[in-house]
Amino acid sequence: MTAAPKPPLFRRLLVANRGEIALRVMRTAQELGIETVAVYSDADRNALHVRRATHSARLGPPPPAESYLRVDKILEVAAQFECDAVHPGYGFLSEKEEFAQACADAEIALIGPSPNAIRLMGDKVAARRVADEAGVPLVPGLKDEVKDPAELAGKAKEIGFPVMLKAAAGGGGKGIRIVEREADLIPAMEMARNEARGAFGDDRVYLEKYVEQPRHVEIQIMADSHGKVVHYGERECSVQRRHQKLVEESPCAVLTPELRAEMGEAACRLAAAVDYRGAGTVEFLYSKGQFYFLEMNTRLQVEHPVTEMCYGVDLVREQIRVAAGLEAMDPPTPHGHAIEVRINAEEPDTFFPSLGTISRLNMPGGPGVRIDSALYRGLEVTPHYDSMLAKVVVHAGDREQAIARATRALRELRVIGVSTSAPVAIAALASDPFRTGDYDTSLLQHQQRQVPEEVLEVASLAAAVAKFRGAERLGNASAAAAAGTPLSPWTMIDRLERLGGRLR
Amino acid sequence: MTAAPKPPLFRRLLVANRGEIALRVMRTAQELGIETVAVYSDADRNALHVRRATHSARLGPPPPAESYLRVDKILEVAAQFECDAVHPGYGFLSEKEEFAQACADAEIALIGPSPNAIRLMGDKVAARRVADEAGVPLVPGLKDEVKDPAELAGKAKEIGFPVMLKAAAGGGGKGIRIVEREADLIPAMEMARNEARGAFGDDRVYLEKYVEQPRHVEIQIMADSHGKVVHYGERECSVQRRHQKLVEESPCAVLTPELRAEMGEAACRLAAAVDYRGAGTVEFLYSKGQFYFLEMNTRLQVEHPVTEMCYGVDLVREQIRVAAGLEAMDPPTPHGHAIEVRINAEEPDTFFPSLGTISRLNMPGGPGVRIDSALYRGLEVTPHYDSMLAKVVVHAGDREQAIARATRALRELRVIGVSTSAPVAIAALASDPFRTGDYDTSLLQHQQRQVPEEVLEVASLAAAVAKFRGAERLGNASAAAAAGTPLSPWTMIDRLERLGGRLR
Amino acid sequence: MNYFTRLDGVEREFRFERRGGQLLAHCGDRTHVLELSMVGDGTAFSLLIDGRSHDLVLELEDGGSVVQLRGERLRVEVLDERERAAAAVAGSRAAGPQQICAVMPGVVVEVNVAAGDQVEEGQTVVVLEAMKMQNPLQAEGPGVVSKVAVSKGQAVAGGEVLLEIEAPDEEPA
Amino acid sequence: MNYFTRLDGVEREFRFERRGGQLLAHCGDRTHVLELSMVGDGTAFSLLIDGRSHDLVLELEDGGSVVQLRGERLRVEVLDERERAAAAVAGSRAAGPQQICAVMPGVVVEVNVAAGDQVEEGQTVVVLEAMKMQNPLQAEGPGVVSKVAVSKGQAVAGGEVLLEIEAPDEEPA
Repeated sequence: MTAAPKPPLFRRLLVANRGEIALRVMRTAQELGIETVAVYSDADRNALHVRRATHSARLGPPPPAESYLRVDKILEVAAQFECDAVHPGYGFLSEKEEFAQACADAEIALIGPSPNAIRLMGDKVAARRVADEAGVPLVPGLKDEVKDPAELAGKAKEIGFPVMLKAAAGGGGKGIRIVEREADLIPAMEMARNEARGAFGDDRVYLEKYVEQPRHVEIQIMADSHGKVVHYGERECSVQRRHQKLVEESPCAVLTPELRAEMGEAACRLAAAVDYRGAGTVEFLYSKGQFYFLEMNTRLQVEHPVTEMCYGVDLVREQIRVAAGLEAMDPPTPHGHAIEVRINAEEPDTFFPSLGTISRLNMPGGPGVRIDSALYRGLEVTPHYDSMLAKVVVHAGDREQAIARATRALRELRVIGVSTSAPVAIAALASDPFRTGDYDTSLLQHQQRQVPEEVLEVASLAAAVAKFRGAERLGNASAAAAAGTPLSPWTMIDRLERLGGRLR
Repeated sequence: MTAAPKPPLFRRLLVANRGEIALRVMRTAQELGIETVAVYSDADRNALHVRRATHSARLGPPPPAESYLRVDKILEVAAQFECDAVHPGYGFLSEKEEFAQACADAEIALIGPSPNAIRLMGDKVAARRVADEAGVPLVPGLKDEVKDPAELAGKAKEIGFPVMLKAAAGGGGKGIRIVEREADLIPAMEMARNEARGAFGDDRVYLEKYVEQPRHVEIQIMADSHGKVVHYGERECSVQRRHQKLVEESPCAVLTPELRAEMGEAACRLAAAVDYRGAGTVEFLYSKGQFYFLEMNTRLQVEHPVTEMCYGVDLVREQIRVAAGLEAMDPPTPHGHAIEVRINAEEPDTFFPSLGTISRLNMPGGPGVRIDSALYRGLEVTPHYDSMLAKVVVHAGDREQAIARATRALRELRVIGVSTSAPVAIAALASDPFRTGDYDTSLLQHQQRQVPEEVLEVASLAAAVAKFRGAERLGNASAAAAAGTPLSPWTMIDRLERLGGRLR
Repeated sequence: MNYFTRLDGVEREFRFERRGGQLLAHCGDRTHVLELSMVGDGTAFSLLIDGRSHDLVLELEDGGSVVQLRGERLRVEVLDERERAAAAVAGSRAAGPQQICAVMPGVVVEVNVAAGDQVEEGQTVVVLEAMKMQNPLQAEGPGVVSKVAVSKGQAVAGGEVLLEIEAPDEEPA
Repeated sequence: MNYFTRLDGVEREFRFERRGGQLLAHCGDRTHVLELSMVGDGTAFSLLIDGRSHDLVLELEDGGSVVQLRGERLRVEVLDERERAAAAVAGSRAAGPQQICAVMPGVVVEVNVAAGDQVEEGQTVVVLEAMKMQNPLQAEGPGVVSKVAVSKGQAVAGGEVLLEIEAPDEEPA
């Protein structure tokens, strides 16, 4: 520490988030010599982001509305610890104009865009208008919200079924419904409004054409405060279940260099149109050589690591640099292929959330594997927050090697205590459409996941031999156990194995 | 699995090693679709390499001579499981000519060089002769072993003290002694001979000039069976304690492009001179713009991941490819900076091995961090094998960022149950010589490691408050505890905390 | 003593035997050499079957185990000979009504049926909001709603029975 | 009740107090607000000191704790007031001879001294081979070898006393 280090870009950064993304941000801050302040709800007192931060402060009870969404409390903590910057992560307050404004009012640097850019891009109706003006192609649809059922039905017929209903305030796949037939339109609209009101406190929903065999392809951009906007190519995020991304990759297997350049330029034009600053992602639907603007996410994406691995950059570092007024770096030449797999606590067949306490954990490692995880032994997975617990990201020389590496890494993963989405991802990576690159957002709907016969046989044998060993041990030990309450074979096996270790 | 995959390069690979390197090799084999066979001693029945392999077979009791060095048993297992290839890892049989010959006789492909190349480079006296003939500069010293004490003393005086004594069969820093004064020469020689006999079964020791302020810089080469030899630049491995590497980096902070090219060409010339095939490392002493041949390691090095991260390649994949007769890939352009830190089970101040059972584990993660580890909760660290348990490897855009990242990663590391070398590495990375790049192999000898004052204060406070909480709980609980044997406060705190979790 | 396992509707029969220091498993006409070793605290095991390596976690439950293996989590019923015979005697058709349960704690945002309603297989009967998602719960087979235990807006615990559906007495034509 | 800790030769004194739902620590003229939470199975803790976050592992031992914190592993002696008073009374100079112990299981490959030999501080007295390395064990201070408990080639257990060195009665001039 005696070699005079450069003064850090900020003195102390409050990370207004939880889980893997809070850790992710803190890691870069630490590398930049910036102190970190974690905030936590009572459910997260022992979370890694709390334990790894320089300072930590409680916000309130577990529900987000009483903790991670409390702008007042967060700014109070920022003031108490004399923070000069705040990173919002993704979700929670990251795309709330009010929060950006409150930070500005408190003279704390928000690692993100201006309140105005957040407002424009956060309202999907306004965003489409801006995009249209900037010459970014749109999916045919309505630019304004339509509330009247009869008018809505008429417009939907005009555009042609299937159509989509999207919450104006939604994002990340949340608040989207597809309607196949006219008869389903009005009930679906009501359900979408209810969901939107519950999730975002804003029930506006708009209508657009449902593009068939669509791929979800997005462009990562970075803008500085001097008007420079650069892009880091694309990410393909078409492997989705329940409209939530599960596997992402970069580059997209079917994009030509010409289309990549065209999409990148369109994304940069949109960012420039709203005086954007910081990291942002412009999401497109891609179908048969055409691309359509979907939305712009005015924050870091969950899947940003695939871009980081291909370009060899640290996007959070870039976010912090441009927030401090430095010039955005010119993206280096990307190389190889990266794949991210989200590890969600959910039942692999129903996609229902899976709750429990993590009792055992083994994360993948080795060449080309990056782990971004909030998991620790003893973690209780509660229903309060998102079910995504970790991301396994791999990088390799080409797409085929990256698929093999991702599969290998997922096979090494052990998360015991909850079910995870890992088997679904393994099956998706092994599927013909994914391997050939010829897939779209419906990949997982068509996927018939089958547990391999060998796994079923081995599981059966293992369960049977455990019972046999229990009975055997009980027999051998019956004299010793003598008096007292009778032990179940399972208790016995457990106790005896603790002493022995090896069974033969 | 339905998209027709290419047939794998080999059908089934036996990995004749243990620990992190066995896992490392298996990972690449799995990615290449090659089945793996693990071998294990009784001490390793539950090791990760055994659990992660496709097949596993017992070799014998824990001592290496009865397990991992048993050529006969290993080839028996290879035959039993119909293996068509063997990977020796590093250490154990990896540089044994007999093993390479036995594999050749059994018509099993050894992922490594020919018996002849192993023999020539494994004998340090012969290796110096070959290097000299290939025009690779040598450290002034004796080309032949000298046993007669009087003659040895005479030669040492001729070369000038300090001199080094090196075991002919040694490697990886093992079997080296520095002698500062003539008086110490003969006793040191005897100790070196004893050690060499014990460790390698070969007591030949030779003498050379001890280069002052030397840096250990090595060149990674890869040669195919068609006579093509390529090199992957250098690794700097000067951070050593007890002549064992602790921290390695690439590129070397002080090497000019001209010197790098010169050293790379020298290394390739040497490889060509012995018809080398596979991965190899040519170690040089570097001092003040001069480099001298030290030795050639005819196997994968522990520190190969720093090269992999800079070049974006998988060297084990390349080893397997050239062993299968394919052409060696042309190395891509390297980018950024990589640092590896070895995590050894040892006392940080004395460097003595630390034995115990791993009770808690938290590995670093996030951007640019790669973990190669044999650690798992429940692992017993025994005195039978090398104390290196894991490697933390980082990659970043430049050297300064890589140092910050390595430091950050090491701070995230938790290995509970044994002491580790991590605090020594953290101090080394923070030291002025390392930060400026102006260091040599004596770095750790001069390092005065100091536990930060804050850590001492917090540890004291934590220990005191734990005792206070125990007494407090005991007081509160004394009525409930009533009869029975008295509980110590520590037992009480433990029991009660299990129920409560949170203490306030 | 033979052991019977049931998994994914498939029954398997095993017999174990110790011979010459080895543990053998017989299954049909196949015989396997087993080597089972516990890792750590007693739920993780390394199982070698004829040298084939399997890394698994085995949690014991009433009547069987939950086995975790290669990313899969499988509930395996295990009965020994005696237990199976006893089960066969007791085993009448004790199949009760189909129960729609809350898969996790949440809030009921919709109840689409009332007692007495006819439902089809796959029909959404309740929508439960949890973890920011609306989860539609569907009837697993046709029948008549016999009981509705919750109403819209009600918070429910994980595993709570929300409604019950009686299967039709006869198979519909 | 005050608590006294000793670490690296430095003694510190702490007093703890509960006030208004908070746990306070007094150390000299400083007062800190503490928040201590156990993680998992009872040896890992998250300790906030005035909001400063510390992630630590605390293993209890006779007379103190081993604390692991930021990669360091520190043995902290802790006595409360009463224990300290009792220790002061009992505390004569019970300093026995210097013991050279095997830091791990291994084989003695050299014994360089015999009973009665004078040794200097830092002098290598025994060489122990373990984990493929020769580990020279040195005298921690000057003295006279009073006992040699092992001989060359002998296998020893971890912690075993290999030899003892009596400190000189008076300080040499």
